[in-house]
Parts: sequence; C-alpha cells; structure tokens
Amino acid sequence: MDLKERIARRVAQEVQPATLVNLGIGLPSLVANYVPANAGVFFQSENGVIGLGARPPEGMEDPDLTDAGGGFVTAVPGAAAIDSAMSFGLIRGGHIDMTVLGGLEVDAQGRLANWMIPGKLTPGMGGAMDLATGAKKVVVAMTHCIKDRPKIVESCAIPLTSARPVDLIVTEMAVFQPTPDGLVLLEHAPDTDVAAIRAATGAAFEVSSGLKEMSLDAP
Amino acid sequence: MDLKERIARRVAQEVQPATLVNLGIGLPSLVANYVPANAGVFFQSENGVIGLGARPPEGMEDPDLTDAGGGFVTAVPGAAAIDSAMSFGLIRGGHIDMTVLGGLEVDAQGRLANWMIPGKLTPGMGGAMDLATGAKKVVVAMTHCIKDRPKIVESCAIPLTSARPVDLIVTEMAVFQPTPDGLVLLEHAPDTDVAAIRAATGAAFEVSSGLKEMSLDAP
Amino acid sequence: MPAMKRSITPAKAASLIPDGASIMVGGFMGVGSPNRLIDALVAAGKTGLTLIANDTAMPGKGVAKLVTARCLSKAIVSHIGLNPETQAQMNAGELEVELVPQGTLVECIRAAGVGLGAVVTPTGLGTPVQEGKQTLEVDGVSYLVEKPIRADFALIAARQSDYAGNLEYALTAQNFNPIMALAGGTVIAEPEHIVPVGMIPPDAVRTPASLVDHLIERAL
Amino acid sequence: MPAMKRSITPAKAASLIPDGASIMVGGFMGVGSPNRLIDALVAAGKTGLTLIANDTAMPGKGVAKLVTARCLSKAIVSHIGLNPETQAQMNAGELEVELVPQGTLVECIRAAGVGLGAVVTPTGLGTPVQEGKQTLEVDGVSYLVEKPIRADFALIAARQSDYAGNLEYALTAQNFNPIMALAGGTVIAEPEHIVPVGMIPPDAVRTPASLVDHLIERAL
Repeated sequence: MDLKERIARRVAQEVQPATLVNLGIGLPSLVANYVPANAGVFFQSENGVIGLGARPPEGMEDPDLTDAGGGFVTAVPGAAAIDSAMSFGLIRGGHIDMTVLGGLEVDAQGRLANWMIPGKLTPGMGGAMDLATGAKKVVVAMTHCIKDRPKIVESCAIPLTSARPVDLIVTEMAVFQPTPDGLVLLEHAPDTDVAAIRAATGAAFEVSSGLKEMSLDAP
Repeated sequence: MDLKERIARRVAQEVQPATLVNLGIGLPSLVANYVPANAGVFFQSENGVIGLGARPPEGMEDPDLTDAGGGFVTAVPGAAAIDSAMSFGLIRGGHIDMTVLGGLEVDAQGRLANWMIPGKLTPGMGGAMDLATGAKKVVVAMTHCIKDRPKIVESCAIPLTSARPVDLIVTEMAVFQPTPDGLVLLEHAPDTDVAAIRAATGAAFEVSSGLKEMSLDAP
Repeated sequence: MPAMKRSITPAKAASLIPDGASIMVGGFMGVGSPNRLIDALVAAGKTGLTLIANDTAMPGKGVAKLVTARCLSKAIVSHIGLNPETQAQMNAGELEVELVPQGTLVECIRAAGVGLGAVVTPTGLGTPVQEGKQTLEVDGVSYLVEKPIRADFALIAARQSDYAGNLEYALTAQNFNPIMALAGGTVIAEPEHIVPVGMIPPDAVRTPASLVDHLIERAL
Repeated sequence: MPAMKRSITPAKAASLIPDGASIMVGGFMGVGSPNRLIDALVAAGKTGLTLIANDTAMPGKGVAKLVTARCLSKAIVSHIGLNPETQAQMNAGELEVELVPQGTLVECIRAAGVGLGAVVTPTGLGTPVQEGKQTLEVDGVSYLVEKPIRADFALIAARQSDYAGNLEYALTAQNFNPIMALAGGTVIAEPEHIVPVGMIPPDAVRTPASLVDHLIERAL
C-alpha cells in the first residue's frame, strides 16, 4: 500500500453516510475509492456537479461533464448540475458536510497553506479558500514531509489559505486534531511511533490520552 | 375614454421596441393593452415570469402561472420562468428597461411615495422600492389628484419609495419630467391648460419651452 | 448512489416544528406554497411562529391560513396589502409585521444561505427601511447594509421531487422556494409528485437533494 | 412576441470588441467556453484585453488561446496552475494576474449583475487576498468587502438558444456562463444550437433572452 492510498483509506473513515463531500484534486480525490457505494454519499465537484461518478470508459466521455481538473467523469443517478454561483453558494453557505484538501503546509493552529509558493509557484487558490472557510468539516490529506522537510510547522512560510483552522490533518504517519491549545496527536500509523512523529513534525503537539493506532481498513 | 385609459395610452408611447418592461399592478398594468404586439416588447412580472401574456380564457388557467397580484396569466412564446432572486436581480441590476409604477404622492424632486399611508394603510412596498431604485427608466402613472387634493406636492407627507427621482410622471392632465432644478411640464392634455395644471398641482414647476399637447393615440 | 428519503405525512412534518420557531415559507400571493403542510400547522394549533415569506397572501390562501389561525407572532414580509386580517392583527398589536423590500428580502435570504455576511444595496436608502441600519460607502457611493435572514425551518413547495430530494419547480410557483431551500436550518419540501431517483435529468434540478431534509408524501 | 435576434458570425462578433476592452469569458478549464468566438478574437489579433474568467485553462484549450496569442494585458482569475504560459508571462511581467478566490469571483460578478454594492464574505480574511481591502463588522463578526466585477463584454457558451436569446446550458459546461450573462455591458452568446422561439420551455431557460445582445450563428 503506497503512502497516498494509506492516507486516502484513513480519510475515507471520516466520511459519514448520507453526506455531501467535496474532494480536492490530486491525493484527496483518491478518497472516493474507499467510500462504500451504499453509504449514500454525494460527491460535489465545484465546477458544477453534485453526484460525481467514476471516470467513464474510453469512448463514452461527455466533453460537457468534467471534474474541477477538466477530466472526464460521470454522474450518478440523482445527480444535479449547478452553476458556479450555486456551487460556491453551497460551499460558502456551509452545505458541504466535509471537504478534503491537499496541503503544502499546516501551522500549529491548524491553519492550511496550499495555494502558492512565493517566487516559485502560483497555481492560484481556485476554490480552496472558499472550501477551507466554508465547508462544515475540513480535512487536510497530505504526505507528512516533502523531501524530509516537515509540512506541519510552527508558522507557515507561505501564505495561508484561510484563517480558519482545519478540523483534522491526516498524513501517512499520523492523525492530528487542531484545538485552541494547539495540535493534538490522535493516531499514529502502525509502522511509526510518537518519537518518530515528533522528529518529522515542525510544530509542537500534545499526545491524546486516547492515542491509538491508525486503522488502514477502508470503512 | 376614461382617465385611466388616457394615462395608459400616453405611457404606452414611452415603451421602446425590443425592451423589457415591468408594469405595476392596477393602472400601470393597463399600459400593456396599448403596446403593439409586433413591438418585440417582453413584459416582466416580478413574481417570476418574463414574457407575460394576456389573461387566459376561462377554463384554460394554470394555477402555477400568475401575475404579481395572483391573477391568472399566460406566457408568450419565448417566455422564461425565473425565481425571485433572478427576478429581482434583473430589477436591481438595471436589466429592466422601463417600469411603470402607480403613485400616491410625488415630490418636487420627482421622488415617489406609493407604499404606505401612516396610520391608515400599510400594504407594504412589495417590489416597488427595488423597481423605483433599480429599473433603467421609472415612469409614474397616476391620476393627477385624489378627491381634488394634488398628488404632486412640494414634499411628500408619506414615506418615500426611493430616494432616486423618477424619470417621468404621467397623469390625465399632464406629463412632467423631474430635473435637478425641479419639475418641468412637458405636455398638457387636450382638455386643459397650464393654469389649470398649476391649480391642480401642489409643487412648483417650470414650463418647457417645447410644451406640447399630449397625444392620446396609442403608439 | 445518494441517500434516499422516506416521505412523511404533513402531520409528521408539522410535529417537527415547535411553537415559537421561525419558518420561511415559499409562495407568492398563495401561488407555490406548501399548502398541505400549512394546513397541518394550523391543525396542530401552532403558536408564536415567526413567518418569513414574500407576503401574507389573501384570506383562505397559502400562508394567510397561518394568520387567520393566529399561529404567528411575527411576520417578515414585503407585502400585506391583499390580506386585511394581517393589517387588522398588526393594528391591534397582536402581530408584529416587519416590511422588507422584496428584492432585499430574497437577497438577504440568499445571503444567509450562501454564507455572506450582509447584503449591500441601494434599495431602501432615504426611506424608513434605512432606520437603525449601517451604511457602507464603496467607491464614493453609499449603500444600505442589510443582514442575512435565516430561519429554523424552510417550508418549500415543488412541482416534482425524486426520492433523493432533488426538486423541480413550475413557472411562477417557483418564486422564493429555491432560495429559501438554501437558508432553512431544516428544509421540508412538499412536492406534487415524487419520482424514483434517476428520473430527473441533472440539468432540470433547481434545488439539489442535499439541501432537502424531509419530503412530504404526495397527496393521494 | 419578443424581439428576435439575427445571428452573426464569430468574426463579426469579434469586430464588436475593441482592443483594450474587458471581457468575461465563461468556462472552467476549457469546458463551456465560447470557442469559435475565442478563435475569432485570436484571428483578429486583439491586444490589451482584460480577461475575467475562472481560470486560464490549459494550452490549446478555451481562453488559453488568448494567453498564447498575447491578446491579454491582465487576467482576473482564480487559478492558473494548469497553464504554464500564464505563469511564464506573469513572471516576465508581460501579463498582470489578479488571483481571486473562486467563490468570491463568481459572487462579485453576480453582484455587478444584480446591482449590489459589494460582496461581504469571510473568504480571504487573514490571507493576502485581504490586502488593501475594507472590512465590515456585522453582529460582531468581521468580513471582507469585495467589490463588484463587471466587464465591457460577456462572452457566453450555451448548449442551446432560441432566436430571442433564451439560453440553456449542459452539465458542467454551465459554470460561470449564466452569472456572466448578468454582468457584461454587451452579452454575446455562442450556442451550439439555435431553435425557433417557443421551442424552449420557460422552465428550462437559465438565461432569459433580454440579457443577450448578440447570438453567434451555429457551426455548420
């Protein structure tokens, strides 16, 4: 199981039945693979569809049905097509039960930075600022480090995506919950321990009294 | 020709071809009767239809197709059904070329009051404040007096509908244009003159150098 | 596959709404209102409700039944002119009426639904609507700051739903319904028809299923 | 009967748009963009345009052609990550790029279209998006005040139009199109099909005809 699959499996456990969920592009989009088809979950894609389905078989694409990355998708029975005002109305109005976003950095308060690296890369925020500010629950799904450099840091070196702390951070090593008193380690991966997590984390954190091992079973 | 028909005929001359027009309930709604069918005019009803048609024959009503007063209407080919947000988005966004509103009072600056009489009657403003503030051109269609009391007054005794002056006032006696310097009399009815209009008007007004007789031909 | 919703009776839906709750109810002069749900509220003898709606219709129609049955302590509406009962209860001090310009009303409901902090509008400036409100200057122009309007419950009428809760509306029965579906804490929809999931094309949906909490069963 | 519109060629439509104009263009990563009109702008060698769009797509698709052909002096968008040309021209100081959160972008376009003075939103607070902007406190909560975004022209893609200009959209090709149709000084729509007036049911219309100034003729 590669790191991304591990993270996606753990995040999938956060998806509640009968909810509306937005998955960011890249790693977060993998989460859909581990959500049971009978969970009654609707996936939203912010470009305008609620009820996103799997990639269509070759030769069965519709150029007018795509995800936020421009890739071909399908729609499940019961899907709705919406314009961008309704799409972001749902996001900003708190109608998205959960969003999963990728991360470049997260600070000790749990605030996400994921839309630009000054002087290097400026993809833009797209819908990330709206999702990070407006979704009911915000989960960051990211690798713990990039080239051995911790992505969870005391203070972000790059601009924030939102002043609102996220609700959960899931990496291949650990699960953290941001609280008003700082980060709390809830879970460690089966192949690591608190000391290793401390070594790979750039911010102080408390260890939950209920610390447990991360389950990698999909729900 | 009764007074209301006279007013409606004169207002109909203000309706430009190929425009979108909102008519208030009551007297203003009569204007539609004098707009040629081939003028390419769309009538909007703020409860949610663009392309309002005539009253349906008895036995051919649709309870889900009504005007702003709740009366049965039809829709012309090319009509669109819209929700209240789009309807008032069009009104407030300047997409209505012209609205015709009834009036209780209009002041010397051309500001309309038509939604309540304190202590007596409070129908409410409905969409009148939005129309008076947002339509591209606002025409007031009203009888000149009520029980010999002028409705055009120096200062309104009842609350204003909008701080924005209207563009034209049409009564059975006269046509006035509000300007930054006050009201200007543009036209007098065939059966009256400036002196009679002065006697029936509670506000000072200039007489246009191009004063002419009101035409009562429908366009 | 989306979550499905088992439809409930109007009486059951009414039982979810406590006395004193705020309710937004779709409809325009009685057209496009959830009539069986309104009847159930009257039958249950609800009191102290705050009504948010375009108008109070005319006696015997739509939300006017809530006025007549004295279910309301407050009404936030744009027009009461066709309902003498509203006017009478207001004048007698039995019903508080807050009049809001119709465009401001729908925009403030939308603002609550889409997470905006306020509506910034010229409508109402220089009129009694301005009283007690903030103004905001943008590029040298003054606007009124109107606050979002939300409610504990949104009671919606629709032409058709599927069992997921996707809603379609018809003609002028649409009016405030799709906007209110965004702004109610709990959204109860009363469709005329309920069809299986998959029967409504995605492009025909005006209110996505996720916004709807309860469906009223179709009339027999 | 509504006014009808004689459809025009993409080249004729492009000739209406002067160098230096601001244009909003529908589309999301190239999906739902008025492609023949974009090609015509490129063919006409337009320069100095300000583009307002969700993104700059990917090279060879949608509005990316305007970037590649150097038709633009400024782009107001939420995302440029899939178009390295945009990034390169920005870094070289040849193209000014203003990044706006996507929800704020669509809401500011809508605000311009529906006559609101500003958008009051929490999105962007405490981030670089806040720089130089007013904040507004409502009931003790701070929000960012974002200004309406309008353009000289809105260039819209639609699945179908009638000859009055009523527009229908399809699936995710809808995106910004119906909102931009509210906010362009002149609105030019490029439908895939144009049908006689009366063929589109009133409830299927997403952009009413009155908003559309010009229709591009259908492709052969």
